[in-house]
Amino acid sequence: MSGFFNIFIIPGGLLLIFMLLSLFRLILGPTVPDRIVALDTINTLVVAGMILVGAAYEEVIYIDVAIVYALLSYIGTLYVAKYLEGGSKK
Amino acid sequence: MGTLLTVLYIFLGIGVFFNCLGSVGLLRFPDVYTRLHAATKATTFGSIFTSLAVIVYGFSRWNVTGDSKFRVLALHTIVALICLIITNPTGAHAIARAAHRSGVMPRQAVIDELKEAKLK
Amino acid sequence: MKEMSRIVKTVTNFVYGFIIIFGFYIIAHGHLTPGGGFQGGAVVGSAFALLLVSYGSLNSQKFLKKDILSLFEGFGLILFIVLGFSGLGITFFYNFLANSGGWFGNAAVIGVNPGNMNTGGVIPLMNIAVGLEVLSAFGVIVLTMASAAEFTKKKEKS
Amino acid sequence: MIDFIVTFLLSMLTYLILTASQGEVWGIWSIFEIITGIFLSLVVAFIAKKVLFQKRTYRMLNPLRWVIFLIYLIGPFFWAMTKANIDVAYRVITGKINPGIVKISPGLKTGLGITLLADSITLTPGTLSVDIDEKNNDLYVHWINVTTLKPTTHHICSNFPQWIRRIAE
Amino acid sequence: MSSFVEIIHISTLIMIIIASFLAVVFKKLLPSVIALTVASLLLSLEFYILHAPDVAIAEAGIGAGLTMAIFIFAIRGTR
Amino acid sequence: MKKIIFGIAFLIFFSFLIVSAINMRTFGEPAYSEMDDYFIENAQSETGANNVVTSVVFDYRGFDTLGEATVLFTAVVGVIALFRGVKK
Amino acid sequence: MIGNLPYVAVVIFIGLGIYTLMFKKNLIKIAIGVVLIENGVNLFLITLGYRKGAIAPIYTQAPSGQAMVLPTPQALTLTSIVIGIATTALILSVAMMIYKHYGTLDTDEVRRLKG
Repeated sequence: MSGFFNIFIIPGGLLLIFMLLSLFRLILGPTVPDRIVALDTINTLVVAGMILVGAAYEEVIYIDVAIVYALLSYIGTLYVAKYLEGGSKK
Repeated sequence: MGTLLTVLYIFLGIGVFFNCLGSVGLLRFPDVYTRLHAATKATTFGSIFTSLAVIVYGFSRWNVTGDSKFRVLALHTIVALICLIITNPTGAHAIARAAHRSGVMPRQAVIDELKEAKLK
Repeated sequence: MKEMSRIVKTVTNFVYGFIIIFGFYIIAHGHLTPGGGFQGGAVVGSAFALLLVSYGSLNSQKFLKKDILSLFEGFGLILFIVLGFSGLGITFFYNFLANSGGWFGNAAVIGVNPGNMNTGGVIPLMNIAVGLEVLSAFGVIVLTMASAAEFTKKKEKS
Repeated sequence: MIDFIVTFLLSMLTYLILTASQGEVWGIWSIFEIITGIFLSLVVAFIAKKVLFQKRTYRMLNPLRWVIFLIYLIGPFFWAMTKANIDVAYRVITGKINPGIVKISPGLKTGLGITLLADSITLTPGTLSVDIDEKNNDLYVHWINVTTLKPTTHHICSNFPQWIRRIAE
Repeated sequence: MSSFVEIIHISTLIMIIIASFLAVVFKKLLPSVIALTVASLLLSLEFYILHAPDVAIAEAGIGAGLTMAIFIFAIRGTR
Repeated sequence: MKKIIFGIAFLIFFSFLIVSAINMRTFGEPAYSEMDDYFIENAQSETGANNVVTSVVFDYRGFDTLGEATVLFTAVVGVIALFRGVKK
Repeated sequence: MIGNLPYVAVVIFIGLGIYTLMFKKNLIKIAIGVVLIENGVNLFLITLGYRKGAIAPIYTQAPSGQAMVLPTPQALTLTSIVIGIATTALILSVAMMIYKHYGTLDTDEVRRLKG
């Protein structure tokens, strides 16, 4: 752990608190699209936090997990959007 | 070392500030579309700046120490950032379109041309 | 399932190849970086799911053939068992290629090091076999359940 | 044939960026790594060429377009994004909104152009692309602060369609 | 500075518990599945912090894409 | 009536689980495990792989992976056989 | 400060899953309960192997000179996750076929219709 550990881990912790704020929208949200917006926001914040934590531990190989997460969280959003589109058609 | 620390503090401060605005706006705004404005724009911009801090850190440490692992850190962070920028606005578009088709109308709307086009 | 809007389809065309090359990178570097057959197979299977959701189950028949995928699944399992039997001169699942000097046979540097692709013995080959099996298994599951969902819903309407 | 070669080169470039470490070739890659990369990229090119080149248009192979794209990304796009975020910050803190959905017709024809325009609109001031008319490529845009009821293209996205016409058409 | 890491552990665990509680409590099926996906993705973050990147990649890939896809197919087929 | 009996049984089971969880070892200090230390020490020289988890999965405990692959294959065959009649 | 909170979280996971299995009637809800129990077991295995102040068991470009977390529970968890997705797919397929035959997903209703 070098002297840069604190510089990167404290913003990571702050991002976690913002995630907790977004989770309230998941609890409150009156309709389903509100909840998907909360899911999308949590995904973006988790990717940013993963990059920061990986830089704090100086573990290069951890960044691969962030790439996988950024690519695949988009697929779940598309599936729910597709289901909602089809729901009103009939 | 002093300039590197200053740059890191500035970038991380901007990134954390805009991420905070995104999640606060998600709680404050009245309907889906305005929440999407806050969530997509602010969190994407904030994530760009926190990742830029890591990229600057990696390249400058590689310049100083010559260890190849810091270069790998910077390159992989660039790839993750590109993925984030490509996929995030497209997801927002898909959510907005699905919300309008499933019958969630914008609240306090002045004009809604899409609804009029559907009725025709 | 109908297809999604044009913007999503255009982004899918670019992201699809990228996800597949990234999954193959995870499979092939399983003995150096976090990853391996299971994880890379799951990533490539998710790429098939992305193609299915953005083009619809009718249009994606042009790009994905279910029969070929199920063929590759059996092929992956058989390749894995054959690699296990190959070390039978000593024990089952013996790593007969490690430290032998040939393909995948260099000795690894002891301690923390940047890593060399040409090590690991039989482990990269087993990674490829298991990755082949897992990716085709997930592709077959997603395709089968998509067509079955169409059918049961139609039955309910009539 | 040209689609196969282009897909192969793109996936090879991605693989080389991902595996840059130490080795014999220029001190960055090792030889065995490059052989593995060529083999895997052949497989990917065989799978993904049908998806990437459906319309068989090779307009984006001109390198000048990529240079203009980079200039656009760093210059006007990033500046507009900064303005957008300050605007969003103002609206989050004060809570003043005046929303509405309006229609614009930018006059772009290709799928890539309309995709770039929609993503740019989503990330820039006060606007969010909601739906697209598949026939004549009109965009329906959610605007957070409606000033005129009959907006022109210049109100929504200042001069993005000119840039994108230079890039993608 | 290990106390800060402990704070990160605690808040991640609390978020996972809230999300999985929502997955049980919701009456409709679709919000329940969304809450389950959030729980699965945050579990991947917890694995990442516990120094298990292999498991984190597997959980992210399977929890994000495939579990959501399979549940959506099932809900669509039984509507 | 059935619901009340089930609820009481569930509460008893849950309280046992909570008590056992509180009396576990302290978090972050695992028991001394000779096998894991052997794997960490010798995996690089014996199998030539840098990733210890992969060498455990595919070399030291290959039988587990064989069983897992067989279970996955069987599940896929089950899904296909279940939906065979409803194809068209 | 953290104490045994991860083990308590594991117990809450498993308790929620068993509650869903016992008291909910919908078949897809039951599948959600099974997924929750799987998540709890995975978290338990990883938590058993965690060692404070250690790094991941990978030698590639790691910071040198530190202890490593135990590798065997991670390998077992890796196997468990893939088996979990296979069983979930099978459960949901059976639920879809039950819906096609009986026209409902409620377990009591299915038992009554079967007679």
